[in-house]
Amino acid sequence: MAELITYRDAVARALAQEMEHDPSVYFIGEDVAAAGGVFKATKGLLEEFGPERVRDTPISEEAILGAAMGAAMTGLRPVAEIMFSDFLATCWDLVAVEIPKSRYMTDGQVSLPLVIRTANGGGLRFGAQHSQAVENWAMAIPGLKVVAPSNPRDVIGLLAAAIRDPDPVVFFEQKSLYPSKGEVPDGEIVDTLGVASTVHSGSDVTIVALASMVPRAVAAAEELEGLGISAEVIDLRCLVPLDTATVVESVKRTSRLVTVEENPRLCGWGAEIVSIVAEECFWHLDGPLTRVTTPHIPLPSADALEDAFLPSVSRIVEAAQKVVQ
Amino acid sequence: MAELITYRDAVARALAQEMEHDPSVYFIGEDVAAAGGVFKATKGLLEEFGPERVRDTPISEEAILGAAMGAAMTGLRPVAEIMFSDFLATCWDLVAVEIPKSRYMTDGQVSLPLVIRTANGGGLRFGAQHSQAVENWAMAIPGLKVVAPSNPRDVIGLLAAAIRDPDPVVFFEQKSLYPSKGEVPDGEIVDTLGVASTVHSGSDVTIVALASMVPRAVAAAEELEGLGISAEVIDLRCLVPLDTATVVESVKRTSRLVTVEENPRLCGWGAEIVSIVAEECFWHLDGPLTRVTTPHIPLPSADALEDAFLPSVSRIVEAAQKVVQ
Amino acid sequence: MSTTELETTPREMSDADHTSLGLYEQVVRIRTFEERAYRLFMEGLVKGTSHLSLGMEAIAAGFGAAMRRDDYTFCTYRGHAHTLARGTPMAGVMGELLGRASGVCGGKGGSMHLTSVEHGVMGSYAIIGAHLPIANGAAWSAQARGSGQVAVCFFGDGTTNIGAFHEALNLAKVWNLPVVFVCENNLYMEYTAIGEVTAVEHPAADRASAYGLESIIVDGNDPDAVYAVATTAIDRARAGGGPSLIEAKTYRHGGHSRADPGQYRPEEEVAAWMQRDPVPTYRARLLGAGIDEALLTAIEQRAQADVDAATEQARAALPPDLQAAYTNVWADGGSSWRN
Amino acid sequence: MSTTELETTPREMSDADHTSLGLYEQVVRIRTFEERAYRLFMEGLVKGTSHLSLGMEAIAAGFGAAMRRDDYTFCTYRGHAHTLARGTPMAGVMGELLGRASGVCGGKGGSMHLTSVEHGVMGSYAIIGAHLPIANGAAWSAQARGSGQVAVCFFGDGTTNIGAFHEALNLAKVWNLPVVFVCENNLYMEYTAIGEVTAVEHPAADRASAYGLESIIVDGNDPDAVYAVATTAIDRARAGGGPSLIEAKTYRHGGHSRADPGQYRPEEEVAAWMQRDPVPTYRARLLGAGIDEALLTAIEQRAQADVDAATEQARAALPPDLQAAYTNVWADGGSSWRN
Ligand SMILES: Cc1ncc(C[n+]2csc(CCOP(=O)(O)OP(=O)(O)O)c2C)c(N)n1
Ligand SMILES: Cc1ncc(C[n+]2csc(CCOP(=O)(O)OP(=O)(O)O)c2C)c(N)n1
Ligand SMILES: [Mg+2]
Ligand SMILES: [Mg+2]
Repeated sequence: MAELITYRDAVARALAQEMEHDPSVYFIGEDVAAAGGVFKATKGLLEEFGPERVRDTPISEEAILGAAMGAAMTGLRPVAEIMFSDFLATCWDLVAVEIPKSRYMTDGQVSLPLVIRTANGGGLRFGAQHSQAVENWAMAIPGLKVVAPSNPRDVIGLLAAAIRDPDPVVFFEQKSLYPSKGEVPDGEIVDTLGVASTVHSGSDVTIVALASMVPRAVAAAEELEGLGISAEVIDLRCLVPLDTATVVESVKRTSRLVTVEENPRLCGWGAEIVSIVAEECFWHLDGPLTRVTTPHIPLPSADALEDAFLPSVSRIVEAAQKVVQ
Repeated sequence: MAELITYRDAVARALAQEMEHDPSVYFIGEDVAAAGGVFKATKGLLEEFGPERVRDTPISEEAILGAAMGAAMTGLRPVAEIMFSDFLATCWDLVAVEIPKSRYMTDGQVSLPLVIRTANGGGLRFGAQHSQAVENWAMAIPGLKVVAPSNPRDVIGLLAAAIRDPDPVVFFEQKSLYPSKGEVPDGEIVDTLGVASTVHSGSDVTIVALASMVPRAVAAAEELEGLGISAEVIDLRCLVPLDTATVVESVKRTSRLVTVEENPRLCGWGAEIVSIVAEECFWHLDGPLTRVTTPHIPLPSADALEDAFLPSVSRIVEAAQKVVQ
Repeated sequence: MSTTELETTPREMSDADHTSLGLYEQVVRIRTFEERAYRLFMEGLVKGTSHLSLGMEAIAAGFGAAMRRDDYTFCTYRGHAHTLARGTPMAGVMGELLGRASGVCGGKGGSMHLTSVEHGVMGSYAIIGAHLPIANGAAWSAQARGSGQVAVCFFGDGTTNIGAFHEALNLAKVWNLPVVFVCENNLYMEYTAIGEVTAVEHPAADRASAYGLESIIVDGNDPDAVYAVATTAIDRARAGGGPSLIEAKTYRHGGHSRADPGQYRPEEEVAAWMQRDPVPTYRARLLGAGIDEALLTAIEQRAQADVDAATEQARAALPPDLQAAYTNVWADGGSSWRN
Repeated sequence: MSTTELETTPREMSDADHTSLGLYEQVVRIRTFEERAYRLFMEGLVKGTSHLSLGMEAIAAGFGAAMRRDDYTFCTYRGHAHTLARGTPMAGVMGELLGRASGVCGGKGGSMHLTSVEHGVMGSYAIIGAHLPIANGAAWSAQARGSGQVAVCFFGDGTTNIGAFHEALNLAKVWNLPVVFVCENNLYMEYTAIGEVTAVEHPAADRASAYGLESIIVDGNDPDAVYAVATTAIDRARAGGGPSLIEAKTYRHGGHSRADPGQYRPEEEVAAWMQRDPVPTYRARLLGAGIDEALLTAIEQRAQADVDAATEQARAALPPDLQAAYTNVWADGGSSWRN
């Protein structure tokens, strides 16, 4: 049996599954308990697990992640919500300088089994300070695992895997996907981190996408079929650990690569994928490696502008045509 | 006439030159005034320009950059020091979410002529929280200009250009270079941002480097000559604006690229250079595009380990040999 | 109490009366604008999000009236009121809410980032706490330039628990900056009561002594009280007396943002505060003071007419040209990151 | 005063005497260790940097003695003293300073990141303020697990002006956490006097009320006074009485770090504080209380011998194997970021 649920509800289901599974899982954040989250993605958890395990915090992002870090090193498995990924900047020292380095600096004395959940990306007309796609910020930091699901089923399987993982994980929920629906099987779902999935098979070009860019890449692949181009679409699902095997194998077959990311142009994760391919698949390549990204500008607020500058199906189609011809 | 001065003294000379040149230039930071900076790079400025224009601050990085931002939008040209680039994480909201987006979000109403100076990179056995090379963090943010000089002359010319620039600039001083000496002409020096320099000419492979990696790349090029490989070395000097013309022109001649960066492996600036070349020079390439980076680990403190994992001359030589053969 | 009880016969207008009428006009204009903004949001014309100051108008009105034309305002995503209170034309504000090229930020900022530098509105900031240190910077620059300008920084109760608040207040005092920090304490953050996450009863006032500042609390629903405390703090700052931290007690009539009904708030609490709605209570006070009701009615009608006109202009305006997305990243007007 | 004046005839040892001797032993061991660390830094054996607690030993000693074996210590880059005070073997600490494989962190942490989880030393943090929120987390976990453990967090005067301090203190109070925050006020940050950049006279104590906490100041050079205040605060936290913030007044004998001679400090100030050096003053107090000098001499000799032995072991130890750089990024022991 399976049911159709939203990406939003999948978050609550995954958290409930894991809090049920492991009494050491605690969940904190701003407006997450009584209000069920500003995106309503954590509704019902307070009622089900009580105020000890599901707690509202002050507007103190450093205090939130500090609490998670200190608790993780002393026996809890905290999940901390940072409401919008833009706010990771207000606690970036914890994310980039404390949490990822502690195990290494202590040569393994400290373990940090924690998850930072955050709503990432644009498309909701929230303007430049509430719409950034910053998964590349996290990918650049040694010691962080980075996950970004594209559908409700993966939200459950990957969030569960992140919570059970012994290392710190930054879990990016694409806020434009919260209302999207998908089939989810009944019962416990737990995936493995670091496994990409080929969501559309093809032989002419490999399109690598993540999160909100996956449905767009698939739509582009379908359009490309009509144009006589057979595109393979890979949903990375995780940036760290990175499933380079799947990407490299595919590109060696198709000889061409297009990456599709919501990150602004410079130093996005697409550049990392291109660089790996440019070094490891060089002799198999038949065309320039191309990135489709948001331009290197802050995201404008007006709907007309926002729609025009996030990577669109048509921009992906054009890019694929260009590398194939 | 020219004199031999240190990279460290070049910083103070550049600041003095610009504070002399423009009374609206102010300088603030922790221990920068009375103490002349923890790296002694700002000695004498308090004595020369007085406590109104050269100010010590509390240990409050957000307050420091907030002061710089608010002052820049209302008529001053502040230079703010963030002692170690690692500490940019404690004020990352100002660096990544406020300062770079203000002009854009207000459609040009707000101008932010400010400079953030910071000591970047490893090599001093300071451990994982005082040794990061984070110029890639800044490059990933639309709205920031990013500069990183490799020698005393460029420190003066580029810092002067950064201070006169009407946009926000993050100026990375490589702390391992502070004691290094170089020839500096007398009189005012002001360069243009966004102009790379070819510091060693060659025809077999293009080596792109920045800051502390430049002297190592040049040493490697000299060693490669002995091995019959003619390497061209480009000192980028700025990551934004990026002198892609110089890089692309060189790679089209040499057909091969090696980037050398202090950034950890994933999403460093080298990946951006590789991606630009992989798209724009594809049909000219004769070998895999290769990056020499610090491994994707926090930097260890012990001298034996630190020396082994920052990119070394021998690793650059090997990489170049590999792409040429 | 009903207004009629209080009515007395009209009389000659004093300076105080003119100030009062100015304050009344401002609260009414903001009230009328915010009610319209809410309707347009519900109609789907205001996209994304929108944070209203319904019920909190007296704070913007009182400070707006006390500020000098060249003083600086720094506010939050809940900034329509403060932007209007400095004299920013309604059409430009409404245009921005609707994402039109005619908006004060050309549609690139949106409801949360209203800015009008020519009116001293130096920006609306959407990251909690971020603008407090920035307001210090404007005050520092005014001090350095000897311009006599003052920076006024508005923020909410929940903002007192973030680090930037602490860093900003300390530096303001140490540098003796001409800045006035105004905490609009509406008792709630988004959906959580401030009392549940704060170590002290008065989130701002009980922290003042930690920065060597006087503890100041004012009734944020009373335009006269706000105007008085604002005048004192701003004059002191201008005279070199340094920063102030003011906690203004108030309440939002609606939810936090968008369509939030605010059901997490006890009915009695909402009802009690509705009794203290600044618009009718101030209207009653003015009538009680013998001001001619015709003057108040005229103000109300003018506000309606202006909001209608601003709405029409905004509705009629075009969306930004796509090329606008590539402008004003840099001072050269463009967005190129390469040479 | 000279110690002899005070001497009285030796007598039977009381419990209090044993506590005093324990405190004396701790200050002497730390003093001896730090003097050696300084010498080894000047010899170029300690690489990078090193921040000593010379003159500040009484704080680490007093708290170390008051803590339960399973309590948590969170300290800063100036953490040799706190790491030793929990019983971490000197050889492992010295090995870490010298960047040897035998170091408590295998040479990967260094002087600024001493950690010994088995001794409750949960880390030395080199980013100002970062560990205050982290200490809250350990206290929250102890509270959730009902373990009765307490977290003690040490930091400097300059740290009271960074945002993380504010966020941590507020949350600690709101969640009633078993955490004790200890501000080691040595009057200086790196080279700047705390008074020049702080809005209040007592950087920690004058902020306590902003978090609903009691204002507590203790003589940080008096082991007995520190031990007393530490015991009270830790017991209260363990009993569910919530957090404390303690300001311990002290002074560093040397500079901030490395070879800093600390010349930015007035001679008279240094001289006055040297009179209050915790080692000789406490020694004199014990003798005055009639403790047999032979016991003190034995402690001093044992400390010298232990530091000599630790130094020898560290000097003899090997640097870390290069492969060690690739271990312990992840819980699987490795560092791979790809499948
Ligand atoms: C750093 C940061 N954290 C969280 C948020 C999300 N957020 C937006 S408004 C808000 C509540 C703010 O409450 P308050 O300061 O009382 O202002 P009010 O909205 O009541 O005027 C929160 C948590 C944010 N914008 N920035
Ligand atoms: C966020 C941050 N800013 C600046 C520094 C540089 N720094 C290291 S120690 C120090 C002085 C700290 O003074 P205090 O808190 O009094 O501690 P003390 O060294 O006196 O024990 C500074 C500014 C840092 N490590 N982290
Ligand atoms: Mg509020
Ligand atoms: Mg100090």
